Amino acid sequence: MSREGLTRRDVLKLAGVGGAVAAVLSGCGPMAKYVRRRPYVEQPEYALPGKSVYFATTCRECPAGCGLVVRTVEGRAIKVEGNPNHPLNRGSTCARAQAALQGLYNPDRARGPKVRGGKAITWEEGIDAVARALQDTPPEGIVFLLGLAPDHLAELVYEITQALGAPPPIRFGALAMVEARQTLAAAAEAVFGQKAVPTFDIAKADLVISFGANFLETWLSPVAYAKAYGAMRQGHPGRRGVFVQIEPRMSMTGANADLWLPAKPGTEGLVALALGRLMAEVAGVEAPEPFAQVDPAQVAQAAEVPLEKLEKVARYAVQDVERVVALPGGVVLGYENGVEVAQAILALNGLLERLGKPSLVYFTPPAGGREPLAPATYKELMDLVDRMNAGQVKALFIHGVNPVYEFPKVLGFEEALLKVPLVISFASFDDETVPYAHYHLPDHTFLESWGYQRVQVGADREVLSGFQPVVVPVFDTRATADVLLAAVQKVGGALAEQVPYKNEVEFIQKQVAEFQKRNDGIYQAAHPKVFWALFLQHGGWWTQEATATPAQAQVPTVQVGEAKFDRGELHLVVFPHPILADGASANNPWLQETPDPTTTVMWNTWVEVHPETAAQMGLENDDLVLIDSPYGAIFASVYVYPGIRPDTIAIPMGQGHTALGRWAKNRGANPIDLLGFGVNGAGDAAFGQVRVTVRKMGRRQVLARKENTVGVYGDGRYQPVDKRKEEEEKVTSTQE
Amino acid sequence: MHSETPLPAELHGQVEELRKEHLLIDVRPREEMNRMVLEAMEDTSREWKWAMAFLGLVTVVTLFGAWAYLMSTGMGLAGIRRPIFWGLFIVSFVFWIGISHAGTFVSAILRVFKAEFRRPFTRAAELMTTFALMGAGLYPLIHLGRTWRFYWMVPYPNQRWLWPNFRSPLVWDFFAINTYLIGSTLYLYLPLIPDLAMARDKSTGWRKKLYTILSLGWRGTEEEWRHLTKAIQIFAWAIIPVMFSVHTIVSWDFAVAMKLGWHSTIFGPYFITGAILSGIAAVGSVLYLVRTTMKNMTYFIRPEHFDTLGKLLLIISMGWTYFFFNEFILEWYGGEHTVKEIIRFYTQGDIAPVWWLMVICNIFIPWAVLWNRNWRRKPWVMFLMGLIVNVGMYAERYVIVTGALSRNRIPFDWGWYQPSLVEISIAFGTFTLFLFMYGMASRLIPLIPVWEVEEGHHAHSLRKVGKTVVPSVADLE
Amino acid sequence: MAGEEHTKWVMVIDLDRCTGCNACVTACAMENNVAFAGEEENAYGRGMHWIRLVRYWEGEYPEVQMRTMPMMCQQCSNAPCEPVCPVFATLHSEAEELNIQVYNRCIGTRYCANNCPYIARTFNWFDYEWPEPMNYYLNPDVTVRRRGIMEKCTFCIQRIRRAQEEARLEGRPVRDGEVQPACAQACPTDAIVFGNWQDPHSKVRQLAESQRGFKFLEELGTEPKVIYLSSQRHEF
Amino acid sequence: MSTAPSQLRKAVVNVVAFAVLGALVLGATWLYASQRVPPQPLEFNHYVHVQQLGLSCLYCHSNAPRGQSAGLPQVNRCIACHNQLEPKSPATRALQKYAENGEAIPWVPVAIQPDFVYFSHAPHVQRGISCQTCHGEVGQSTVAQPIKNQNMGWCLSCHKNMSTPERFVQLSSCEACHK
Amino acid sequence: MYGGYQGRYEPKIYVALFDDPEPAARAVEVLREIGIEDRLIQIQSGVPWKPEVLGRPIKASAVPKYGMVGAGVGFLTSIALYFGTPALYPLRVGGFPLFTMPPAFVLIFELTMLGLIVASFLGVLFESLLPPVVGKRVYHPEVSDGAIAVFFQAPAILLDRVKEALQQVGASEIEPVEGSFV
Repeated sequence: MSREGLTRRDVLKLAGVGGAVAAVLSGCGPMAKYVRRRPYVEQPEYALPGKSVYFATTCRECPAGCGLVVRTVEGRAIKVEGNPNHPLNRGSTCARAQAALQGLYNPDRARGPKVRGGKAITWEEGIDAVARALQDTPPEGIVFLLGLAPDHLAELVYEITQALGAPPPIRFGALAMVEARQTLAAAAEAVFGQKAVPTFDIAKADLVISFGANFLETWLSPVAYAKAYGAMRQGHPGRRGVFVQIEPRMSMTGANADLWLPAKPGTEGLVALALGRLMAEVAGVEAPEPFAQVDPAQVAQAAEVPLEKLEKVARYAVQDVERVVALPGGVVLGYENGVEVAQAILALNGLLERLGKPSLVYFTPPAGGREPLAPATYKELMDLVDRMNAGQVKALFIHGVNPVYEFPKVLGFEEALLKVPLVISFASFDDETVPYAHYHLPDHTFLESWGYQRVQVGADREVLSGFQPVVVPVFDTRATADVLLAAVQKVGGALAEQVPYKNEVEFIQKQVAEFQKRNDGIYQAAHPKVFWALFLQHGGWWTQEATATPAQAQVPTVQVGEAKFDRGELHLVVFPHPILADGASANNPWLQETPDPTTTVMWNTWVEVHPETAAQMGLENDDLVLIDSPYGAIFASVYVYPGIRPDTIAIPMGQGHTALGRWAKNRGANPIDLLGFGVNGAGDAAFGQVRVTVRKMGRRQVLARKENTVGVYGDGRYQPVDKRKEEEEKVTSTQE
Repeated sequence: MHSETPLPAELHGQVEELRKEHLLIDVRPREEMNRMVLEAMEDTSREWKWAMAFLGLVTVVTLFGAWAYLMSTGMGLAGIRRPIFWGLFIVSFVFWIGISHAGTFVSAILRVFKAEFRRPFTRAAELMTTFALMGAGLYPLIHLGRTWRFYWMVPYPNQRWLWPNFRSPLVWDFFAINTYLIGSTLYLYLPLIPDLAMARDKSTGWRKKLYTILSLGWRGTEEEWRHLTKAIQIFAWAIIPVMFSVHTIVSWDFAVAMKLGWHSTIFGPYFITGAILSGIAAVGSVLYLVRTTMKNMTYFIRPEHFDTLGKLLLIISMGWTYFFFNEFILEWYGGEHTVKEIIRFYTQGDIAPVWWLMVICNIFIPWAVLWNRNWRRKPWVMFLMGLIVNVGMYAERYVIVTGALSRNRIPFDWGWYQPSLVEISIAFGTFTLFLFMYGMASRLIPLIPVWEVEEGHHAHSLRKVGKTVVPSVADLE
Repeated sequence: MAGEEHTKWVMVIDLDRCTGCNACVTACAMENNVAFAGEEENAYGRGMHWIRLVRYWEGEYPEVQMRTMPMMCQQCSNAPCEPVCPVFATLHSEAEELNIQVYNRCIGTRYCANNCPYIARTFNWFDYEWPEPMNYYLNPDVTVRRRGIMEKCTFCIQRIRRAQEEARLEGRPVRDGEVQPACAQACPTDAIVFGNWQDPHSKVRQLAESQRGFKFLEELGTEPKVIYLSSQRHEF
Repeated sequence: MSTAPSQLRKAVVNVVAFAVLGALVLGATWLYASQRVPPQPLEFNHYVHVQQLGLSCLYCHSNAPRGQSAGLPQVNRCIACHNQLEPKSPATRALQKYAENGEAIPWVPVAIQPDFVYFSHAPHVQRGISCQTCHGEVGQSTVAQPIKNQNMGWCLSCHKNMSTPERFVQLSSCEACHK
Repeated sequence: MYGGYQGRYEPKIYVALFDDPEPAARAVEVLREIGIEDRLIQIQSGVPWKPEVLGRPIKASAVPKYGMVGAGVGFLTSIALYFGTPALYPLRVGGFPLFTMPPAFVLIFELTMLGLIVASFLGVLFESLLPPVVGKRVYHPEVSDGAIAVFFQAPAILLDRVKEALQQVGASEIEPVEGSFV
């Protein structure tokens, strides 16, 4: 297909979308077996039977905000494609975006407004309930709990809460928890002087030193990073970027590294400092203060990393190549000293700058100069639970997040939820939180929605990524913004004056209109309607030129200190599933069926155990084990994983739903239940400090995998099971 | 007519000796043999009826019921999976094709070589050919994902402008099996006509009507005999290469594939030897059943027959071993990585029990037992040997079909195969179908070719015609 | 159409760029109406993936290294799957030089799958379900396969044909990069590139002539049309 | 003695009888399997609209030159004329009912493609192939009838006759219609 | 046709039964001496006695010719299918040439053999006029018990002479039978 052609040709077609989508659904196709053939009652001008219509929109499967182009035929969304002009993803998509259509057309979606217990109500009643809540509840008792997307809703809710005098909305999600965005921002403030999540320009890098950042999977803006990774490897003729990953469990990102160093959990900060010191030594300069405090040999021993490898990396970084970047992420931020660890790692960039290397870190300029609402920290969440328990929260609105599933059990959110007199959920699916809600007023899925996302990370320019509906709503759902605005109208008075929007689209158009004045965007238009049409046609607004500038890094004083760990036998790494991420889309069957990149496991939760550890514990593949942390316990099947430290096990997030639909329900386990209370200096969860014990259950639960169960280890040479066992025994006996 | 004259006492030992060398020297009159055969045929005892009802029911349930279930639900009911796309159905297919070689081998080859001892049991063996082939012919249909489209393999003019792909081994299979099925059925039927005429003359009621139709008005005129014997000669010569071609082509299904473990130049003779091995073994088992369950059969089917079959079995087993050794030693010696993996999988992997079962049943046990003449002459021993060798040959096909598929050039996609209940049920169902058809046939058609036996009686007598001496019956030209 | 007679579609997969993220797998499934089989069937080895990432572990901990290789139908010029099909359900398209699978002609002998050295073919073990309204997203350009037939990667032949049709209506040749299979389109690292080999200026042609290029199992003489660029590793 | 000729005659009669019987069975099966005229929700008369009123096919099936399917007329296109023309006839009343309810008329397609065949009107119509070439003289009949034997061979023979041998390579390639 | 007796006596078919081929052969000789031609004699037996043994004229069977013709038809059919259909509707597979010889041999062999086999079978039926479509033909059921039945067509006037002669060579009984020879 011609994507360039389409965007030009379909300008007018897209302009009239608002009114026209209503008739789109009654189309027909040649798939007689599946779809009834019917003529249009009123054929939209742009919709020809059998011809594709493409709509530009934005992905909301994660908060990154990649641009999409959705192919529709006769009112049905057929395929999600990347928006080739979008500065973030430039035409590419991840697996989650691809499977988004299965969320849109999911048979298990909420089909209409309900009250608790499942009784259907009309939207009028639902809006009345919201209006009453806004009117009758004391403002300080109103809490909005929102996910990380979409930004337009967060901003609208922010305006409403401001008008009401209520506390601002809390944005949270499990993915944000393991990304520890606030920690990163806090560390960035210390190093770069800007409190925001930095973007690491790995596309230009000759050497990337990543400490636990799974930037090719789910981290912050994975498609943008993957794009940059491809460019780093083979994008520059004659120059191939090299990549070093330091993490206890080989993630898919780590698996792509030239060098993977399984440092002992908790020592990553020290490794960074040691690396800095070695670099300084290679460069022949005196190591700045934080680096000087460590002895590389000692650190290497403590981290169980060969010193010689660190030296080689340092020498390569200083002597052989020009552009080097170090980035922290993932589990290394999840210790109580996470902020300090992140600072130590980021400080490497400062050191490299001192050694004359160019900075490869920049901050994405917020679209329209307005920072999106920052995600809440774990600490704030704990405060919220306290307030709920104390009965201070009178009305809780939940959108875009599934707290009963996503929050660690130990927080007690479920019990606290019972103490809130009015809970309104806007979830599109009947998720785990819905049974606790007094009203369930389902929102559209994003492919039926209006909105925008202010791209926060990954883009080198201001990007306001726009959503538009690509199909009419499949079910009797309603945009949450519309529901809130209708309720505001109903409440009337000062509130309605302060929040004067008729509907969601009007609110968005007002925000978008701010960009009409700008002359550095990719398009200009004099008339607001034309501008709006162009906005929809392009799938957002962004500047023509890259405006981000390299951030100057300092070398701050850091005391990394020691990471604290719970009691237990093995370190636990809880990582976002590379395909399912936090599991919000776990009911999309093709996400379940897409094999995990490293283990090729599908449809279930596995525990990665090092072969030696497994042998010691008498564990084999598919053995069911009980994983016990001080805060909870789950069952999962063993996957003997060659890329993990022997003292560590790892479990992916994303499964273990008890609701959400037929494909997600009662499948696997949710490792978030194992996490505890600890927080780091920035208030983010110290999820890395959990240690667990593993107990064999004596049963097998076979994991569905794409690989076969023989012959994939080593060079693929088959070994009969008993022979392998013999060798393992040999290994263990020599160790003893 | 040869009447039974009492022999002088001093000749008894001599006659006994003669019987050992030339079977059925203790001739009985044609009337008596007719009576004996008809008696055996018309013996529809209660036990037989129960057995047939049971076998029929079991067949309907386990074969046709399971097949209908498979067809309506999908091939997923079988145990096959990526990368083993062929399983028990193809195993059974090759197995039954192998069994079907017995009749032709015993009847046609022994006829061509004028081996006299064959006469009483040629028909029993030919029946096996036809029924085994029918069973085998079911499997290509069963194993199709869309059985109801099987006719696309038939070359017939159609509106689609499409014909079968004559370059596909499966089309060769289709033609070879059909040729063989038609040929062997006609080859069964032609010598049957005089016996059906005999049955027509000696039966009453519905049987008379049936045999009147089946015997096609046979009278035994000189013309009829001339054409019939000529045709039988042609058939005996023609069916042998067809038989060889059938199993060769079945082996080519594997040998032409770009699949290590299959792509072997020795597969043609290897498969044929294996087929004859299993076929002859099956003849032994079936003859034992015929001899013990039917009346008067001890006269026709004698320890000498089992003795000869035993010798054949031993020789063929050695031949098979020779090819087996060739197949493995050469591939192993060549040392290609994947081939080594396949052989390692055979001998040590999950399939190893089946592989060793094959070696034990096809080599060790026959060699150990069949050297002994006394064992060979015991019908029940040969019955057991027949079963054991057939178990071994089933295992051989299982190893070749599913074992080689389990290992390929991409270790990521290795796998192994477990037959599912539906597959086992269908495979079992063909055994009961075979027994059912055979049981029914044994009561519907004369199982002993009486005219051929009588012909054998006369075979060695020379007649003086005028001044010349000629053999009396056509066969000994 | 000038130049069209000489199209030879080729795919280049840069293994050094490929991260193994599996986006191509999902994209392919969504474009081509590939059925999802569920946990039990997948555990039994009956996933329907047209493209899969073949993954190997190399070395021992801590030097362990993961290698991935996207594997799909290699569209061999001398495809072993083709001659064994009794009914011409899989055959060579002379127009596109592709190995095509005609679903409605397939009778399900599965011989082609056995004969494929790349294990690229999948079989419809059952009739798979897309419960209403999930069937809405099914691509009307691609046949929904029923039970008992083979299927495999087609290089998104429907997209190739669509682009050709559009180009012909506009009276121009198909431009380089105009046709992209779903996997190449989705690939976040641009590891998969698709185009016409006959066009000397096409991106695939230039990439394929790289020294890193190789064809998988080339020694079998199948002449695959997928060219892999080998991955590299900097040794520390 | 001389019975052989009569035997042969009898044999010939037998063969002929068998052939005739077989042909009858096959013919009956074919007749049964072929398409038949489906009942339509409204009695639309093609003859009146096309022959008497002179409407072009594309007036109602307007999508044919641009899209895959020719499209069925929308209700409001019918209503546009029938508000004035014969507003009282029972068929028009039924039509108006559909229009008032905003429902689509559940026309039963007459020319159906199986699921696995991809046919697009646009390339055919744009090459100037008239509707009648494939659909016959629909305008001459009161009720649209399926064309018999519109099968693969029919497509191929037309492709062969209307193209050059080089082009036929593309037009006869399986993936042209089966994707 | 029947010499001097023609028109005066209607010839009838009689049967004489023998246990062994020797007397039967002598009977044939006797009949021939009496003047009954070979074509008016038919022998039915339970086993295929050689014509030499029975003193009957030796004829070659036409079945091999049928077989050859059938094989030829099969051969031509296979050639037409194998080379004709790809020439009419060329479809390429696996980089093979359109006409590959080795697979051709397979098809040619199988169809040739099929033609041979089927035609030989049909040849038996046609040549022996089986199954009968005309009225009653002469037959004696004791044939299936191994007896050799000599049928001969003789005018009644010769009957006594024939009977006497045949009883001399050992015929058990001589009786008229209904039906025709073929």
